[in-house]
Amino acid sequence: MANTFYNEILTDHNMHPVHKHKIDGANFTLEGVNPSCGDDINLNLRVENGIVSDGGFEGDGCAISQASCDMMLDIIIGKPIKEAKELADIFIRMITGKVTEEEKDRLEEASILQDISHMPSRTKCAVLGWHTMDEMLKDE
Amino acid sequence: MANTFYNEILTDHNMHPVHKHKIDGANFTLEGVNPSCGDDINLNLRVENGIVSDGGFEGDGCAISQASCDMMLDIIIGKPIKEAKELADIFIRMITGKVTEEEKDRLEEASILQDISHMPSRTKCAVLGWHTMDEMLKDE
Amino acid sequence: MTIEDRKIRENFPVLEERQVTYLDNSATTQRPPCVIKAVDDYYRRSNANPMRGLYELSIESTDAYENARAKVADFIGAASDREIIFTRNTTESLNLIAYSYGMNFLHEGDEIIITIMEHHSNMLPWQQVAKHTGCKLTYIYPEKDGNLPPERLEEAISDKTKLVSVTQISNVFGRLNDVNAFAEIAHRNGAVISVDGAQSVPHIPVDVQDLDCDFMSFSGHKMFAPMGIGVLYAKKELLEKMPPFLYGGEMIEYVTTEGATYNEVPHKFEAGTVNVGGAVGLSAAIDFMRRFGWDEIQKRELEVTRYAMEKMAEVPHVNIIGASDPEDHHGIITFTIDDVHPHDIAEIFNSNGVAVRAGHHCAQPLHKFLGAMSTTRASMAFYNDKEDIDIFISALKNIRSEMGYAD
Amino acid sequence: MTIEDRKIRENFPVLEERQVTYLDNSATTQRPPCVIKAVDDYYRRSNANPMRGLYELSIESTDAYENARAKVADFIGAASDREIIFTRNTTESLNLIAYSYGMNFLHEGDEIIITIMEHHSNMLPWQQVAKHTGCKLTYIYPEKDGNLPPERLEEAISDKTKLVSVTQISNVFGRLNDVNAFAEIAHRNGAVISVDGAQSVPHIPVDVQDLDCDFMSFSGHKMFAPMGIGVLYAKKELLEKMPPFLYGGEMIEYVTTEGATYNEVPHKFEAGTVNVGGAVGLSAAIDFMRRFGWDEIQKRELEVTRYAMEKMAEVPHVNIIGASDPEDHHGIITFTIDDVHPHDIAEIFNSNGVAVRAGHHCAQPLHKFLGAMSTTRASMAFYNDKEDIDIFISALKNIRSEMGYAD
Ligand SMILES: Cc1ncc(COP(=O)(O)O)c(C=O)c1O
Ligand SMILES: Cc1ncc(COP(=O)(O)O)c(C=O)c1O
Repeated sequence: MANTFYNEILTDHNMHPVHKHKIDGANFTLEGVNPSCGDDINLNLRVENGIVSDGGFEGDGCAISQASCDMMLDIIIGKPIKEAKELADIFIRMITGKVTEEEKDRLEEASILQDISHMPSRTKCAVLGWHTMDEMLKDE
Repeated sequence: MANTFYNEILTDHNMHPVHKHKIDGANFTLEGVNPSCGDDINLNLRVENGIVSDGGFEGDGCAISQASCDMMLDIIIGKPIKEAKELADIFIRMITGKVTEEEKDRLEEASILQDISHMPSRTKCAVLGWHTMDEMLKDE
Repeated sequence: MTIEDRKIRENFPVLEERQVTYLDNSATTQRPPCVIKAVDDYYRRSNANPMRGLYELSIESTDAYENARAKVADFIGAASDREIIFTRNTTESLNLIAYSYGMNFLHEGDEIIITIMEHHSNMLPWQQVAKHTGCKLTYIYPEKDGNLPPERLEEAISDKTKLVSVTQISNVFGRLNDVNAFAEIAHRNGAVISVDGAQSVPHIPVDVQDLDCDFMSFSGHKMFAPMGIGVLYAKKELLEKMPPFLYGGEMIEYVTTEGATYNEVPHKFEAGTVNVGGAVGLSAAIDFMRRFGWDEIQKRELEVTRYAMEKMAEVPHVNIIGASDPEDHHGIITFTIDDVHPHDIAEIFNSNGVAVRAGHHCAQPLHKFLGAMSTTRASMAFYNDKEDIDIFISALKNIRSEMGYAD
Repeated sequence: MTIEDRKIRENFPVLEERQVTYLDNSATTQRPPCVIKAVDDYYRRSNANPMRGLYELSIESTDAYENARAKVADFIGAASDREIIFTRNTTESLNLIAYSYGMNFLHEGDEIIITIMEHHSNMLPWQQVAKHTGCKLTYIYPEKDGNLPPERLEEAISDKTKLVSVTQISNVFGRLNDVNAFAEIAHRNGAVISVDGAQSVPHIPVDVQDLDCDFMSFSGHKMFAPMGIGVLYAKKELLEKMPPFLYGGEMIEYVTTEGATYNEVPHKFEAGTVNVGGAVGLSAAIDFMRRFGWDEIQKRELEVTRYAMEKMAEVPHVNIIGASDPEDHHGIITFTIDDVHPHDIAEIFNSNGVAVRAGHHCAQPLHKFLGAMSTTRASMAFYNDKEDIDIFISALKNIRSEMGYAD
């Protein structure tokens, strides 16, 4: 078999997402879609005192969109809004442009998605959750 | 110089058409046009007792359309309608299909236009006068 | 058939050099060298603007173009080559019908009937006609396996129905619709019928007079010809009463500052400089297909399709959309794999050198009807062979495990 | 410039093998081998349906297509490649503007201004818009030598004027219109301006931002690219508010049985399978032109044009249409010969191996204005040389005597 980027971390997040569920007291909600792929997620966050205290998502999509969103929630829950937005910026740059090694390290597990930057047809899937998060917090 | 089919007979009919004028007592009149070329003639005939007793044309067009019309009038003036129509049929077949040598002889001078059958873009010019005559006499 | 044709695969550099297992033929086929060469030769030897040219190259170009038209007419059994209009692709052909016929001959109170299995290109133009003229757009539905009994049309049609538009072979099911029966019902009720032949003309013998359809649209690029050339067939009496669609160039007779009179059909519908190179390519593609003949083409396609479906049936969690009989697929196998998104499926196929398509295949309403957001499609041309299918199947077998599933 | 390019003529088999003196370049140019080869290579190596493909060939095809778009954007100085729509030819580009912009944003009481020198492709679509929307179509007139002072527009324009459409170089006069000035006047009066670049983009550097035009249309086949590919440039804010023109294929976002939402520009305007091969050819043609550079191209064209005009002036009974300065011709010399019909002229040129065009050149109203039913046109590309002109002149000199005239 050829080598694909569907490694264990990615498939695990896809098959057993930790954050794919409703959450209590969400005060931020946004739907993110990639019309050309059919990826469609509903992202919910609960923000308290400027901190993302909880988050969850629902919806459908390819493994990349689902796993990426799940990984994102892993990292941003517990972080201040400002930091979450920085991380989104780093992630989106990792996929569509350039990042430094230090920046990449801040993405923790999500950094394994860097390979997708070489796959123009899948970059939208990878950034869907991050874009949605960035968009919903843009006035905060 | 390359050889062209613009021989003396043709150019003579073009430069000095015998029948390019108004006629008296015309009882058949029809305009014939080739929109794609800009050929445009007005054909007038005087028919008496089933005989084409006089004919003339006016208008503009390339040498082929003008000379062909002039030659046509040369032959059909003085002939019965039936024969004029037969000649039109022969001429049109000479240009766009097949004729026998005997048929061709009946066209007299006009038979020099046979070469035009090899020039798809000019066949319409050659048959314009003949088509117009055929059309105007079709119910006779 | 020449020896070269037997070694057909060797003639497709894309398939050989690139080592790709190309199973996206319903989207576009590869071009054989004889087609590429015909276009080259035209450009190297006879290229000029056709129509009205009074010099040899232009006359040759006109001949090349008009001969291609005659060949297409013969290929689909049209009564006259005057009934063949060259367009860019099926989509443009269908839009031409919608703009020129639909917008002008349909009115409030009239009805258009199409099927839910139509490609967007045979759906959106009718939605536009409905929107702009106020006529009603009605959909008829097949069974879940793609079977669309003519009774569905019989039930839906009325004397209000003025146009029926249906695909002959759906690009998702691959199943043949009984266009003869649809045409008979449409005509009996006073409606015209337009047939989307994008997936049929490349795969089965089509005779428009036999089908008695009023319009037939298809694309060159799905039948070995270059991109950028398509066909609209329409009965002459319809073409004659329809107004032009695009305006300009050689489609006129006289023009004044006030208006214009139009050239005869088919030129009335071919505005601007025509695509002679494309038409020459389509003509060569028809020659290519004829060298094999329909028996051979259909036999080969059926064989690989049958083989693929048999092998796929042995792979757990794979679900084929449409009929179970390979004869009802015409080389198109659309499928899902439990719990794996089609985009991931296509991605894994790609890393195994297999080109398949994933998504809604420009048939979103059909996918909604089938209850699937998207699907994966493998589609064959007659140059595909069992070896292609073996590679496809071996990749297919591993997809769920690649995605982390135990079985 | 490579050595091959220096021997440019040897690269055009049509010109060499056929021994034709090709002077119908305004109708369509010949294609250099590098363009033919680029298209071949695409079909042999990267061919697939672009857009949405999740496999390598499709991604390569998408890249090839989008790179061509970026190259075109750069070539005409567009602010973004999103402002470039691939069409079939100039005629389709102009019809797209008329259907999508004209039919939807113009209304009764509004006014369109065009010039009498427009090609039918930039006249008939506006006649249609006027007819269907009830707006008024006004013509402005040049002097007899083709000079169109911007004051003509200034006099005609009012706050009712919503659209001005003008050719940058007329295909009969060959003279450059001052589009900058027209654009300034149009915008100052609240109108948009559409420019027909069919004869300008192949012959002079065009910068759409510099011109500040809202639309620019041109054809690949008049600039060494294959037939079947054309371009519409439009400012992004216009494209965004314009509804689609053709419907179907990848131009959508979501489709339901009720309607659809559309993809972003430029895809919204590119319905059905796109012509990647054609776009690749156009991209190669731009590379070809750039290898020479505008200085070289314009110098060569001006030289042969000047030489031809000087020689023609020595032949009695020959009348050149338009300006007396070769700089105002851009390779286009339209003329008449006293008492000889243009079709006979072209015929005699043809029998001498010279390809020129005769007729109304799709500009009947202009011919009426000039008082000529038809004219003959010799038009140069930068591969034409003085030897071509010598052959042309020697044939020209004999035409009247061939037709039986004494001088
Ligand atoms: C000024 C002008 N506009 C428009 C056109 C139409 O171009 P096309 O036939 O490529 O659509 C032409 C070419 O014939 C032209 O010269
Ligand atoms: C059934 C059907 N109709 C229409 C089309 C549109 O064809 P094109 O993209 O060549 O216009 C396709 C191909 O995608 C198709 O499969």
